[in-house]
Amino acid sequence: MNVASPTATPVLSGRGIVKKFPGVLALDRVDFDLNAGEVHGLIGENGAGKTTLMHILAGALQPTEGEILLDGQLVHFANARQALKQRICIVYQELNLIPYLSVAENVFLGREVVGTTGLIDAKSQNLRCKELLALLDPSIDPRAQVNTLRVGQQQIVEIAKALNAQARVIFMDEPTSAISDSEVEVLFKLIESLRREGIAIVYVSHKLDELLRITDRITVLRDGKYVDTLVTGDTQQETIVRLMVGRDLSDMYVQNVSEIGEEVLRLDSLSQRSDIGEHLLVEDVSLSVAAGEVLGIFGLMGAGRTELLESIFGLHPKSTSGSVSIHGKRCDLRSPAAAMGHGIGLVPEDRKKQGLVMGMSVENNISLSNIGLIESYALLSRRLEKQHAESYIKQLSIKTPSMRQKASVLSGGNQQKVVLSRVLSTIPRVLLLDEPTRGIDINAKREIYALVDQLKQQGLAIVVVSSELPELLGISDRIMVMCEGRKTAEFSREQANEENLMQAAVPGFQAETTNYA
Amino acid sequence: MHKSSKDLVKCISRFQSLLVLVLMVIAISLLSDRFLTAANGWNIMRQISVNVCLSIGMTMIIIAGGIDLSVGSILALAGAVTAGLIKSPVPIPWLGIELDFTLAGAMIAGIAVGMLLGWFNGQMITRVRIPPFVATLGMLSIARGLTMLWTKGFPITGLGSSFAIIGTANFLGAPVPVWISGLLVLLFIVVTKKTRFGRYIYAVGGNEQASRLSGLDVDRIKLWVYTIAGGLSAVAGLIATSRLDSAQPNAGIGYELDSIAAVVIGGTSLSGGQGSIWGTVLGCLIIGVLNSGLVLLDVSPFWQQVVKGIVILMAVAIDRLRNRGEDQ
Amino acid sequence: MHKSSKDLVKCISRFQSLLVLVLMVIAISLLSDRFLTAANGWNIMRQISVNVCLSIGMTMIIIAGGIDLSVGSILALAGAVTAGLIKSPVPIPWLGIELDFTLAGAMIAGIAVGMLLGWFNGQMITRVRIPPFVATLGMLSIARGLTMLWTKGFPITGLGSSFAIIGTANFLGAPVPVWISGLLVLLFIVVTKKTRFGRYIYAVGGNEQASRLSGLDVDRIKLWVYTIAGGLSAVAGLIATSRLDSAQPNAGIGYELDSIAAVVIGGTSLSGGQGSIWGTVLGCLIIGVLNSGLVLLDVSPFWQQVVKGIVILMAVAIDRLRNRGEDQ
Amino acid sequence: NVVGCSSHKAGPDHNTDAYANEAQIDATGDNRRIAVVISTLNNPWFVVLGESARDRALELGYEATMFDSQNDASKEAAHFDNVIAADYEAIIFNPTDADGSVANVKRAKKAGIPVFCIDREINSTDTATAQLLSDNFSGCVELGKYFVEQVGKKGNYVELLGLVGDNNTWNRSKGFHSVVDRYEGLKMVAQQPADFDRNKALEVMESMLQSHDDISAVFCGNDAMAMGAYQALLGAGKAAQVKIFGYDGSADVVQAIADEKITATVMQYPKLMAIEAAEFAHEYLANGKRDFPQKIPVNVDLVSAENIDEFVGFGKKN
Ligand SMILES: Nc1ncnc2c1ncn2[C@@H]1O[C@H](COP(=O)(O)OP(=O)(O)OP(=O)(O)O)[C@@H](O)[C@H]1O
Ligand SMILES: Nc1ncnc2c1ncn2[C@@H]1O[C@H](COP(=O)(O)OP(=O)(O)OP(=O)(O)O)[C@@H](O)[C@H]1O
Ligand SMILES: O[C@@H]1[C@H](O)[C@H](O)CO[C@H]1O
Ligand SMILES: [Mg+2]
Ligand SMILES: [Mg+2]
Repeated sequence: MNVASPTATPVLSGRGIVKKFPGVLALDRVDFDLNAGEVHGLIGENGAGKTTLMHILAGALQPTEGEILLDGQLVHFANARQALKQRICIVYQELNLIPYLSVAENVFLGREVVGTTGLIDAKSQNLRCKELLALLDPSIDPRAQVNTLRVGQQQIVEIAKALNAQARVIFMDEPTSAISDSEVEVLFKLIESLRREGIAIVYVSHKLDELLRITDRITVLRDGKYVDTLVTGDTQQETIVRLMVGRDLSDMYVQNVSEIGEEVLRLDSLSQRSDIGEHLLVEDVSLSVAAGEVLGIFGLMGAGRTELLESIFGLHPKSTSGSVSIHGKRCDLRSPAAAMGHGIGLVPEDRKKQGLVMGMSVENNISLSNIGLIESYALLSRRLEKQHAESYIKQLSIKTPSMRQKASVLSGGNQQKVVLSRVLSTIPRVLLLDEPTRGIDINAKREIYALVDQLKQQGLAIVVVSSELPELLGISDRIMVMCEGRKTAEFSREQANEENLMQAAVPGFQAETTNYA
Repeated sequence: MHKSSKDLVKCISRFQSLLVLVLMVIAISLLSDRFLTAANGWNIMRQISVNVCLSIGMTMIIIAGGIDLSVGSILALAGAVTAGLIKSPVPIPWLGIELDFTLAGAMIAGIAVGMLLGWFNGQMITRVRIPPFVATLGMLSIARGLTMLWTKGFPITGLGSSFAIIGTANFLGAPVPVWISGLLVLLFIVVTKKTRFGRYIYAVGGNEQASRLSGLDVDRIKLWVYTIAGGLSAVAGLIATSRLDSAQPNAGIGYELDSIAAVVIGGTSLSGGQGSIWGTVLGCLIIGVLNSGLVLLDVSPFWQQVVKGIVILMAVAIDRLRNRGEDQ
Repeated sequence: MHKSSKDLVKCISRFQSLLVLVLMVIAISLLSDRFLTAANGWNIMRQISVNVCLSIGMTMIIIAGGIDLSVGSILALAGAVTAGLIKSPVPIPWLGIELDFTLAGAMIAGIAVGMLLGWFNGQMITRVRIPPFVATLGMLSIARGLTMLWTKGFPITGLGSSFAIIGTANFLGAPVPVWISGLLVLLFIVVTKKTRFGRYIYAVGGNEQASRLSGLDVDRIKLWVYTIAGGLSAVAGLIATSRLDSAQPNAGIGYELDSIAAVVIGGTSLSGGQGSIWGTVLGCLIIGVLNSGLVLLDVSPFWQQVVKGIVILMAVAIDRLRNRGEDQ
Repeated sequence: NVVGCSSHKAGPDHNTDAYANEAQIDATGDNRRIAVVISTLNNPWFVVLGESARDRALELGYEATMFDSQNDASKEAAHFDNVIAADYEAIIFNPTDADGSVANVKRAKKAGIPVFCIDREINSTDTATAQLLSDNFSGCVELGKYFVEQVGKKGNYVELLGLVGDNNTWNRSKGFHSVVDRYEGLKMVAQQPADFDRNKALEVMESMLQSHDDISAVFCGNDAMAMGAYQALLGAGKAAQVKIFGYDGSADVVQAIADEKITATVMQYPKLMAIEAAEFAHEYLANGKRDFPQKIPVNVDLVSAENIDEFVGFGKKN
């Protein structure tokens, strides 16, 4: 790794950056230096202020105090446009594409190729876009409408957009949270070549291994404060974690052996048709989960895991076939309400869109799924609702200024706990968790793992979908692998390892192992 | 400290419409000594009672993330149906009988028609997935046409003194329409704030998908909201008809905009998930006081329209400027 | 295979409104032999020209994620201003002069007034952050009041034969209003589909936040869209005024709903980011053919309203049923 | 003028309670107010009507306010409530609807406020203090005769009706048909409402011309619609063949008759009607007059090329 010389002027730096949101001090006098040709990691717990810092340095937000220097010169960005003019780009954490425009139209948005007539030259845009995508993912058609692409592909389009802007500073906010491992490899290669061209890159991720692999330096933020900047080469994973959390962490995964009870959930050749095409998103999946057991489901992006959980939860009654049984009794799951009635709970993949009513208070969210608990004489009782919310806030140690606070102001990890509370309040016998730790920090992850273990002890049957292998290996009793909608393998905790799981997840594997599943 | 300042902002925001209202009342009272009298107070409240009924339903629909352009047409049809049934029995030729409605029967039938049309709106929106704006725009036209067909374009008048009670009588010192709208307001404040159904309305408007995944039957909730709103429009239609002792085929034209204005002035956001009936009542009062004040102050009818537009803009502008920080 | 089947769906969807239109034309022609004549064709096109002008602007506003309820009032004010300036010079007392407008000057002034009001809409929406529905609702009332004030409630009539050309003359065999609206359609198809500005309108409506972060000046784009739409409403006002040889103070009442209906029937989504002017033209034609057909078939005016409502619902329902899978 | 006081108390037609009476005595002081409630100001006819009434009341020393009901009986009801609450002494009233407005007038009567209806009638013979109405029926009988004279005893024609809920609409139509229907050769091929509105008339007429290209005349329930019909005929190149008949005597139709664009109209005298209503109110309030005839027909005149020189908009040249 070529560590940039400390004497050179940084391309971009922030001095004493303060950002206040109503009621939150998101950044507290943070200094940050970015050198040309370096990949600079930025890490910190949820809500540490990483995204906010990037937004300020890229003009998308204005700091409350502090100054920004570009090539040592004081600058002021009133909006993202002005930063873009200085070729400072962000690949945003929340996807920021125009759904109904084509890939090329998105990539060229704001910098359209205009012919002599003053009209947009779509042909040459498509051509140039194709060239750009050839580096990243040649399977993406420049003319395809963006909302027809998979999330991972959309992420790639965002990256292509930054490249097309000929940025000299690129901020990447958790760019790998939605893309597959092979796409990650492509991205890393790309980052490497960008660095060689002298482009400065800020890379935000919760994935420590990634940071250690590709960054030159790593800056740690905690609670909106600057903690330290480390040179990656000499740094241990534990050091970073300690700096982030402010103390040493005990074991990541708690796993007590629990009594495996009798079968609770059983699927018999469950399939789900796509609404659009005729193909199957889930094909002939059978499985069984027992009380006190955690079944992990692994697969690459788009393997059909989310669809599987959603089918079980009664979200696609018209396109689902096969059967779901609880305690050996076949259930007709026409709707989430029916599924909940049979003791199934789902913590969905996207907590902002599917998990929470963001504009509602924490307490209202917690009681939403089982509102009968807080009714007395057909009216909602403030007192019962408060008690109900308090018990979960305590049990899951949810950090919120007040239970009447809107859910939207909580950090990702705490939002996830609110979703969990809502689902747990229905007293499920089967708990389906879809990427329960996506985008949340290491400490919150630990707490969630501990909770999963605790629930397992209580005799719940738990299904966890995750794209993170270490996580799955850490918490599952059994792991099933899916690929292209089919179940391709199943391993006991002892058999499972990263290699055989990955093998089973890659298309082409199932031919040899159909007997296995 | 941080917290208490936030609470203050919240508190002001809750009472902001009230503030606007009080300021208006003070200003007009200073300019006209005929304004601040008990008689005029009842008068204003009686005048807004129709809009209050419409706007209770509109508020719930908007909180649930929808909109309803058909309230005025439903008002007209329900009024006409009730009036028609009061006046003359309905022959059912193939059974060889005539249905002769009692007063109560006619009124229930009118409300039922309102609910039916609201239900139809709901079906279009939840089943066929037509956006609420369009579905209720279609209904605006259909219900108006049905009113015309039912009345053949002529008002139905002479509905009798019992029916006139609803719109014109007093009870315990207050006009009956004020009782009706007031009780409905109380009822639906409780419904929206204290019942499961009310909570669900907020949830559905706040995040439909999350509500579905939380086990709510989103479509059924919406269907009920539109159905209830249809019923409330019908009640408004009964009041309007009774006050005039006549069901006018062109009653309620343009009322949807008045109603939406009241809801919005009352602080309910058109994007759903937020708002309150109480705010809407203040919105209706602001509009009512303005109308009455402009007349008492002898403002020319032409200027009145200009002033009304400006007040709508200002009422919402204050709200937006105050919230500016939050949503950017 | 996947792709080609998708393309097919897309293709049908593009031509679906056209299909509806063709079916309607065939059906009406079978029922009335007076329908499918050149004269009636021009007649329908002349009748829809006002709505086409309004709806071009409305389409762009809706694509950009907004809505405009004030088009009808702006139409009236612009028409009245032009008519007033044609008829009599404007005295400027403190300068001791009179401004006497030429015909062209009066027309430019009318269009400028329309653009000014549109610009004001845009300012309210982008600066004060009043939701478009409310901002333009306020303007609906304000502009109507201004029209009343300007005309003192009287139509301004007798505008001369040169001005009558716009609304009533023929040029190369086609009525002038058809030329005007047709050329505007072509112009704005190019603007929306082929220029940066047009692209940005789609972007802003598709995802405002993303557009802002991509460096677009979202507020300026919206401001322009509303300003242009104001100008187009004014053009519609000139045509309407010229056709009647009279600026009516109550012109354009309720036109906002006709215009929105045309846009929606033409396949533009009210949630923004999608749609086309071409679709809107088809929407206008569908409404125009329907109106004309219902009269030719001698359908009672009461039934006409019912049928119109049903057609709005059906046109959009087909669209929704087809798309059902996509948005759930 | 203080004489009025005593006669108020003696007034036969009010079983007045003390409260209302007191208010009236009060109001005969220097703060005497008359309300002018007009169905809509969207048509110059009504603006002339309302302004004439208001101006005359002002001349007679009253405070006068004009209210616009925007063609909505409920808005009208609200105006009545305000007027009653604000202790106006008299109402000059142009109703939105013959039936729908009755209840409003009843409320005013109950509050002891006299109501004088102008131009449009309410369907009640004992509620308003007096109703001053153009003699629509006989005006249209005259018009019908002239129609037959001009069009001949054979031919097709169409009719544009006003607002279907308005008595004037039907009185005019009936008067017209009472004459024209006697000639079997004259066939009405279409009859559509255009709401007394110029733009609506333009559109309806354009559509009618598509299905009926062989008409020789059009009868319109008012002049705004006649002008709209004229524009439609002009657009279709038929303005010269088709004879247009209107009703009102508005300025532009008077001009159009002089220019031979329109064949005839019936002059009603809105100014006279309004002024007389204001004077009635004054008689009532100041001089204690109570015995007004319930319906007072206001004379109307046929206006055609033959006598056009005598007329200006809404009245006679003087
Ligand atoms: N628009 C906003 N309004 C109010 N508070 C905000 C806003 N944006 C961020 N915050 C708060 O500022 C703090 C920093 O948030 P930020 O998104 O920068 O954290 P982060 O480090 O990127 O977290 P994550 O790892 O979850 O992405 C958090 O407490 C967050 O709740
Ligand atoms: N809205 C959509 N439009 C088109 N295709 C979709 C959509 N949602 C999912 N798919 C496709 O359905 C298949 C299964 O997706 P699903 O989300 O179940 O996979 P997954 O294994 O959960 O992956 P992820 O990690 O992305 O959640 C994939 O091919 C995906 O591309
Ligand atoms: O008498 C008047 C006029 O004819 C007017 O043009 C329309 O309304 C009627 O009541
Ligand atoms: Mg972040
Ligand atoms: Mg998934």
